[in-house]
Amino acid sequence: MSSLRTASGGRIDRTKTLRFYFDGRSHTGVQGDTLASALLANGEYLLGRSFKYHRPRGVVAAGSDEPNAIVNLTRDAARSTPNVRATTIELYEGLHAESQNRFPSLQVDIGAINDLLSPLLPAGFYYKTFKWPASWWQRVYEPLIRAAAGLGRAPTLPDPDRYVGRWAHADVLVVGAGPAGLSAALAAADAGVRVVLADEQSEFGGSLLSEPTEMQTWLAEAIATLAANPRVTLLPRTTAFGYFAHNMAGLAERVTDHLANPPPHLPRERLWQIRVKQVVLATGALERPLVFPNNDRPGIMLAGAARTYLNRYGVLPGKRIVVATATDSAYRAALDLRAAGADVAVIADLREAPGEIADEARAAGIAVRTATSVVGAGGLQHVAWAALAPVAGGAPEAVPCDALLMSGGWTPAVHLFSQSRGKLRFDADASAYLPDVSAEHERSAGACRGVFGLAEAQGDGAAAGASAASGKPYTPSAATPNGGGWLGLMPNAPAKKAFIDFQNDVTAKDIKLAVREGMRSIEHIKRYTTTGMATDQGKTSNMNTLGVASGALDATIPQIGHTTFRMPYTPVTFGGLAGFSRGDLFEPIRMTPIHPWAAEAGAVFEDVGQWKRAHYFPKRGEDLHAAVARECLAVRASVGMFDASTLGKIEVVGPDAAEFLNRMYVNAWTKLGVGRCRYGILCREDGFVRDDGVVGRIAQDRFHVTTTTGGAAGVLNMMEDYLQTEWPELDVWLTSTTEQWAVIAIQGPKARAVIAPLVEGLDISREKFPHMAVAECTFAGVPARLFRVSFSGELGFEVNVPADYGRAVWEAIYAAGRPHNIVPYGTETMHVLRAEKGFIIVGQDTDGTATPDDAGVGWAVAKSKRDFVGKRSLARAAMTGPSRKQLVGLLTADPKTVLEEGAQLVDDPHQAVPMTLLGHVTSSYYSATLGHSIALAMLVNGRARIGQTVHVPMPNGAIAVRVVKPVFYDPEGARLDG
Amino acid sequence: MQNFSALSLLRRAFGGHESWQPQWRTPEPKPEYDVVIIGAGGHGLGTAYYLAKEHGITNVAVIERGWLGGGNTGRNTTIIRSNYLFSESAALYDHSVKLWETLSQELNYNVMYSPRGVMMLAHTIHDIQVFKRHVHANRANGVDNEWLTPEQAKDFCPPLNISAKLRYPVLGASLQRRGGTARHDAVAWGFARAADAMGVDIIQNCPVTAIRRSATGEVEGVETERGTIRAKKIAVVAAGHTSVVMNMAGVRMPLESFPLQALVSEPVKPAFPCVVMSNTVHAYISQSDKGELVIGAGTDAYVSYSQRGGLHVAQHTLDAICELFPMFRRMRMLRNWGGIVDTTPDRSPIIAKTPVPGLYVNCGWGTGGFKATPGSANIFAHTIARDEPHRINAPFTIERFRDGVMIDEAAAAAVAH
Amino acid sequence: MVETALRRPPLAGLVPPPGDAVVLAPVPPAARFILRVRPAAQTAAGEAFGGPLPTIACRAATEGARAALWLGPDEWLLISPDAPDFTALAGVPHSLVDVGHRQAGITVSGPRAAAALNTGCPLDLDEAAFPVGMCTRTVVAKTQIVLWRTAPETFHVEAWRSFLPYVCGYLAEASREFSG
Amino acid sequence: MLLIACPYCGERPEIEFAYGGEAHIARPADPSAMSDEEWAAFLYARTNPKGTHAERWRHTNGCGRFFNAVRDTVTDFFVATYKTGEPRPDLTPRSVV
Ligand SMILES: Cc1cc2nc3c(=O)[nH]c(=O)nc-3n(C[C@H](O)[C@H](O)[C@H](O)COP(=O)(O)OP(=O)(O)OC[C@H]3O[C@@H](n4cnc5c(N)ncnc54)[C@H](O)[C@@H]3O)c2cc1C
Ligand SMILES: NC(=O)c1ccc[n+]([C@@H]2O[C@H](COP(=O)([O-])OP(=O)(O)OC[C@H]3O[C@@H](n4cnc5c(N)ncnc54)[C@H](O)[C@@H]3O)[C@@H](O)[C@H]2O)c1
Ligand SMILES: Cc1cc2nc3c(=O)[nH]c(=O)nc-3n(C[C@H](O)[C@H](O)[C@H](O)COP(=O)(O)O)c2cc1C
Ligand SMILES: [Zn+2]
Repeated sequence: MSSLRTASGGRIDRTKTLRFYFDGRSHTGVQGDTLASALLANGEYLLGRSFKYHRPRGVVAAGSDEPNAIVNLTRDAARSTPNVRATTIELYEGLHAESQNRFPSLQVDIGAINDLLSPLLPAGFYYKTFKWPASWWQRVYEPLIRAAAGLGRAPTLPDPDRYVGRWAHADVLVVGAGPAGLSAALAAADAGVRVVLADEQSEFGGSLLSEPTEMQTWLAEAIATLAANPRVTLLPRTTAFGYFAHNMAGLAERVTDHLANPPPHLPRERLWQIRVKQVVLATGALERPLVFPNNDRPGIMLAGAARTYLNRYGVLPGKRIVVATATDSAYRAALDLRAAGADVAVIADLREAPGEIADEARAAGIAVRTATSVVGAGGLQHVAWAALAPVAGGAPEAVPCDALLMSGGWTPAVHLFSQSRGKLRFDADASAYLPDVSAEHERSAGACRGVFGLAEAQGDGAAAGASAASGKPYTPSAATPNGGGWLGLMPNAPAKKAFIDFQNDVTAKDIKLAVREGMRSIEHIKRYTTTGMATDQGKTSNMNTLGVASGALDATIPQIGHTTFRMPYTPVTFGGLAGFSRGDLFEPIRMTPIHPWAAEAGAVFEDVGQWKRAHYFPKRGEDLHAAVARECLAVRASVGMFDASTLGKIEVVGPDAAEFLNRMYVNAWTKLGVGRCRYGILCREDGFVRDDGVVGRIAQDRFHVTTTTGGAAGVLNMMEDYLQTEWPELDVWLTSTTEQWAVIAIQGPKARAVIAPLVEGLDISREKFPHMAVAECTFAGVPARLFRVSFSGELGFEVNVPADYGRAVWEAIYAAGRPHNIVPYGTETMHVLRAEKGFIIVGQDTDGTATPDDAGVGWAVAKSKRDFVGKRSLARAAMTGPSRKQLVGLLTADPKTVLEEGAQLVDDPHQAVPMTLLGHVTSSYYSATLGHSIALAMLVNGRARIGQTVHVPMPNGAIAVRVVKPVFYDPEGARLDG
Repeated sequence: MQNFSALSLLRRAFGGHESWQPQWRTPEPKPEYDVVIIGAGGHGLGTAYYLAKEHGITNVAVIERGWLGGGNTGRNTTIIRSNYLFSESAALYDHSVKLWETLSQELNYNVMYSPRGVMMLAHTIHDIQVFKRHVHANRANGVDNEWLTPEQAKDFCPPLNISAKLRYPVLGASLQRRGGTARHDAVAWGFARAADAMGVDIIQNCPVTAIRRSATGEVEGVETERGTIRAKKIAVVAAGHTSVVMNMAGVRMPLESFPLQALVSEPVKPAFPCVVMSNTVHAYISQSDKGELVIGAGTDAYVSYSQRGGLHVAQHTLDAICELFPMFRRMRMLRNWGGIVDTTPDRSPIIAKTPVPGLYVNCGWGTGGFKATPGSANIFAHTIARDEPHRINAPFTIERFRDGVMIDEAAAAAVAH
Repeated sequence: MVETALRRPPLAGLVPPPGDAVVLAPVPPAARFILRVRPAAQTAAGEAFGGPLPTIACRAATEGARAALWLGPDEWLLISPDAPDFTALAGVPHSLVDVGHRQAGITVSGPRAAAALNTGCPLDLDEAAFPVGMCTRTVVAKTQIVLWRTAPETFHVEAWRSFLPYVCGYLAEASREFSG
Repeated sequence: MLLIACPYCGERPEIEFAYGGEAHIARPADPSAMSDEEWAAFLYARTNPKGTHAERWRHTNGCGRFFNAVRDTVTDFFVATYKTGEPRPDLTPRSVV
């Protein structure tokens, strides 16, 4: 294929050739090319296939508005990215790209049969068909539709690249570095404020980059001035993709995608979240295609894009060119191409009386036909002719060409403005929606608000930038729309195969069909036809949709309105949004001070909230059950030790501490003596159990409160809530001490013997330090708070030591316990031991629908208290009575049968489905101590059913279980004293 | 009603598709209806459909402030399942799933109900306990739900990362094979078309601004931006706006409305076979027939009617998606949006008569009412027509909050959607 | 001292990132307390501590090796080489809680320290917005920290002990891009 | 992400805060004296307005204080923030910019 590269000019470096591959074929381009410009330079027109009809497609645009030239970009097996616009891919040495949505090849694609079947596939055809036979939808039709749909292929290997985040603040954020944005940034920087300037392109300059030569000095100087200012941050290759509440913008910076060999320390992308005082939007305008049959043939492109390819990349869009336009700006492209030696056959201008620029064109020897409409195009995989017809009527004439440039006018890029919830107003002169009423501290400048001239855009930008820096209210000058432009189907052109949304294959005919079928809202039209829903989100199509809909609905565009602009402006990488949140940094991994010891001892850990807790300590060859059986037996027979450091702890201090706890907990605290502790239950205001834990009174005005591991943060927040907002008069303060203390439980008949040698300054004898005592002492040489508590039913202590000593104290206890064969045990054994005793685990045996009485801890409720959190709710009728589920124990006939946790309870296992469910198994274990299985359950009217039999329906038959009291071991509590 | 079929499509193709009729009319409101339904979401339209179809009440108006289906119905991630824990909920949602199975045929509109299976991941021992409790309760209630090992889960969903090195490794999953997705818009449109064909007036762009009550308290009609419309029965099905509408009748609701976000990726060829939900890491995902990954994010923290939320909420979800499906890190978010979800204190819906005679309400679906659309509409129509609840919605009253008879799936399981 | 021999501070395993654009280092051990007291007794509390309690929001005050960081209108983090003697406050309602093992600190310093912190911390760390002497609780990504600027290019970061590996890991990862 | 002005610390991003629900719903002094209806109203009935909303926030990752705010639930713009215990300011939402 012939080269379309010009001999000179452009912003490319012709001395640096780059080899790259498209669909496996090798090509060369030069530094500064995009993939699209390099392919065009090589005469490659056919770059992709459309979504539905698999029509051949080439480049339409030169920037991020490109709907057609969508490729897969592959660096290596794990770095494969689908659906990338060839127009935004900066070429690098060795780049590999592949076309998508075609089989077996881009040139010969059997999916193109859909194009022939298109009469059967109008908008919404799938809602009308594929209903019979019903079973075929899932088995036949849907798989076929799915295989046909989609564009690229999702990557299949984990992405090894890194993505970073960055929070930033500035006085002024300028989005878009065209003449308006640069002028705004210069003016704001002049005022000395902090400025961030971002542009999605590789180079600053915006539309100036597409100009031949004039203004390049101004551009270079502007960039140099900004770069020299330390208060200015310049972000090229950075898309402002989202405008969020309260002047926060989301920006996606592509850091290394343009490099052949990215340095390892650099991330692939950086996500900026910038909060600013003022935003200046200078996002320019997007050119609109013309809508006529076969307007999607490769070789048909936007006039402005052609100008960019010529002036920026030194590439001719073709050798014989037809220009079809409704505006002046396309003449610039024609003139530049003509000057570069291309044959511009004709300019077909829809308008009757174009401006002076038409004379300029004629003077340059270009034929100009006014009041002329483009009504069709020919050629199969490449445009071969354009059909031009007088607007007044008459036969179309086919004008041969190998490039057809079109311009339907310019659509201001109001995306971010509208995302910010600014209100748009339709301007008939500009045939466009323009920013009207701002919602945020923001102003638009330049082409994105309809100010199109170069000088005007600069002036507008400068004024907006200066006012943004001052923060003062700003009234922009009146926009001066340049006039011209056309929306919708070209006059005299048929609607069939006249594409509006190129990527999703939506034609003018589809829009009309949707309206005919009663879709009158533009939102319905969008959803029924899928116009504007492709990866370009309607950048080139939304206004033409409105144009066609306006005719079909016989309504003006402002009457129709517009669809909602949503983030992102262009698609944003998932990884970029996730940032560091992966692997070990996905979330904090919380570990206790004793964790390293447990890990060295071979413990298996479980996740409890963000904590890692030792689940069990297997010895060689042991599974969970064997290890737990051994650990349980050891505790019951001698002694075990358990890391309880994750328990939540709150230091409640102040003269009103007891009063505060009285109000919070169901229990009474006033009479709890110093040096004593008590098991407390905390309800929510709706009366259901929220948390539990032991509370120790360290001093008259100081309590050591413990909570469940998972409940720690929530309980503290709840307490702060009541304290700060309901009872601010109480003199009491809460401080989290969860992590101040390492907590080690020593449980078993030998517990006292083990720790006695380690305790100084405290008599821990049975008499002096009874069950539910607490005291400060020295333990293994360090200051400690020692609790005499038992969650196992055995003689037990829990020692709290400052966390840095946790491991040393653990080791000291372990050493002291060796003569008694002390075992370290994990959460599973802890659970079995407490279940043998019928102690509940909040969150396992209760689930947010249980009252204290349901959970069998009604005894803790201080009936005499006038009030506590949840008390009033417990007085509601439904909170008591025989319909409540209550905690019970269950025993199976076969001692080896361990019920499944979560299994359901019924009276009659043979009843019809749906069964009447009476409750469920909350905890279930094999008890090595007892030699049989045990279970706890919540059962309707359970306490009254003790002694009865209920059934557990299982897939292979029901299991009969006897309802018993929920205490299986040592019901008298004789073992508490060792 | 014009028949929709491959044949009718073929026939009309020859006429260039010029002869299709509107799928629903654009009528002027009449001065009076037997029933006025406020809100043309799936639930409201479905209620009108079943009123006409099953109860012969066709003098019905569905009044919509915007465009029909533009509320949460048009912005949800379309997960359908019925493996709820409590018998009351299971009965409600399974009634719905059964209706989904034949809805395309019933409405002569392909709603693309696709029972591809909904898999919920367990990441902790607590999750396992909770999910197994669901599996057992569901089985006893005749609702399919099964337990999978991590390997079985991966077989069912090959992109799933079941590495033990995950921050929260996948320890298993529960799977409801009858669960899946449907095309959200088609549901609204199919009900609208079928209801319209039986005479129901769907009046769009017509916000209800007041509810008129007689001196004795019962409802008399509504004020709208297009005039007064009389009716002896008024049904409020306004999702996020229910509090606002009920206030017009002087009823304060136990509801709060939060933004709930969702997002889609760019479309790709089939890469994800089912629906996966994970509550522990906060993510849910499926792939639409068009090829986008459809991803649900969490609710933003605060009451809002803005239909948008913070970026951090979407980020949090994508963290989790990328952990569970690390190959999707290079995929890109195409569009993000928000809905307004009305949540009750126990996260279960209210489908009930109200203290005001003639006023009915169906709300509180929060983050998970799309799946219930046909079922809820069906029993709500019953409630309106008979002026008494259907057996299935009898427990879903407003009074349950006064009495403390909650149906708290969330408290029991921390599962939604 | 036996105590020090037994102590295992949470930052023992901190691996500093390469380069000197961002330097992470543990701060020397010190005693730490959370003091809660109503306004009326703040002056007295400051005197007892041996350094004034800052009453301006989000400011730290130092007196020799003692530092008092304002965390809330009635809450200060006291960092000092030894335990303060609060006996003078007897009878005055207050709460003094030892948190010396609950949390620990690192310094994040160097020319790109602020940028590295801003990888996960959403606050404006420009010196004009967050001057030397400013302190506050805030977040680094998914966890809470106390952030205190002690010099133009030095931040003191405190976190609860089990969160420190995450905070340090996060900041080390953040520092990577400045190491090239 | 909202920008919230803590009455103690100044403007901070939303991730430092926890939302606390509707404001000015004081816990009754004597719950036991209330009827089931009144108690249910305290527990569950919420204004949930489309418009200005008085609500609670806690500066969890900051000074730790609960405080109140008035925010427009349509635009999400704050009208005011004020300390717990202070009366709800009588304000209408600011007109844009
Ligand atoms: C992001 C997101 C994801 C979700 N994901 C799922 C999911 O995966 N699975 C699932 O089952 N559910 C999901 N849901 C929930 C589900 O969308 C809703 O529960 C369900 O669609 C509600 O339907 P509806 O008809 O009640 O409400 P809507 O569709 O919201 O309809 C209510 C209608 O009332 C109208 N209205 C309001 N006020 C007035 C007035 N004054 N006058 C007239 N009309 C009025 C509204 O404009 C609206 O059209 C999700 C929701 C969201 C937002
Ligand atoms: N009809 C016409 O004659 C016509 C039409 C269009 C443009 N122009 C010319 O365009 C110029 C207008 O200048 P301008 O500065 O307003 O626009 P511009 O097009 O020169 O610059 C806009 C810049 O914003 C960037 N951008 C857009 N959205 C972005 C986002 N979300 N994130 C990051 N970057 C983004 C673009 O990449 C571009 O560089 C004038 O010189 C005018 O002559 C003329
Ligand atoms: C299941 C589902 C799939 C969607 N797929 C797409 C899509 O492919 N492209 C697109 O632009 N939007 C898609 N959307 C989003 C809609 O465009 C739109 O954002 C959403 O309905 C909310 O409406 P709003 O953004 O106009 O407020 C999808 C929405 C849903 C609920
Ligand atoms: Zn604060």
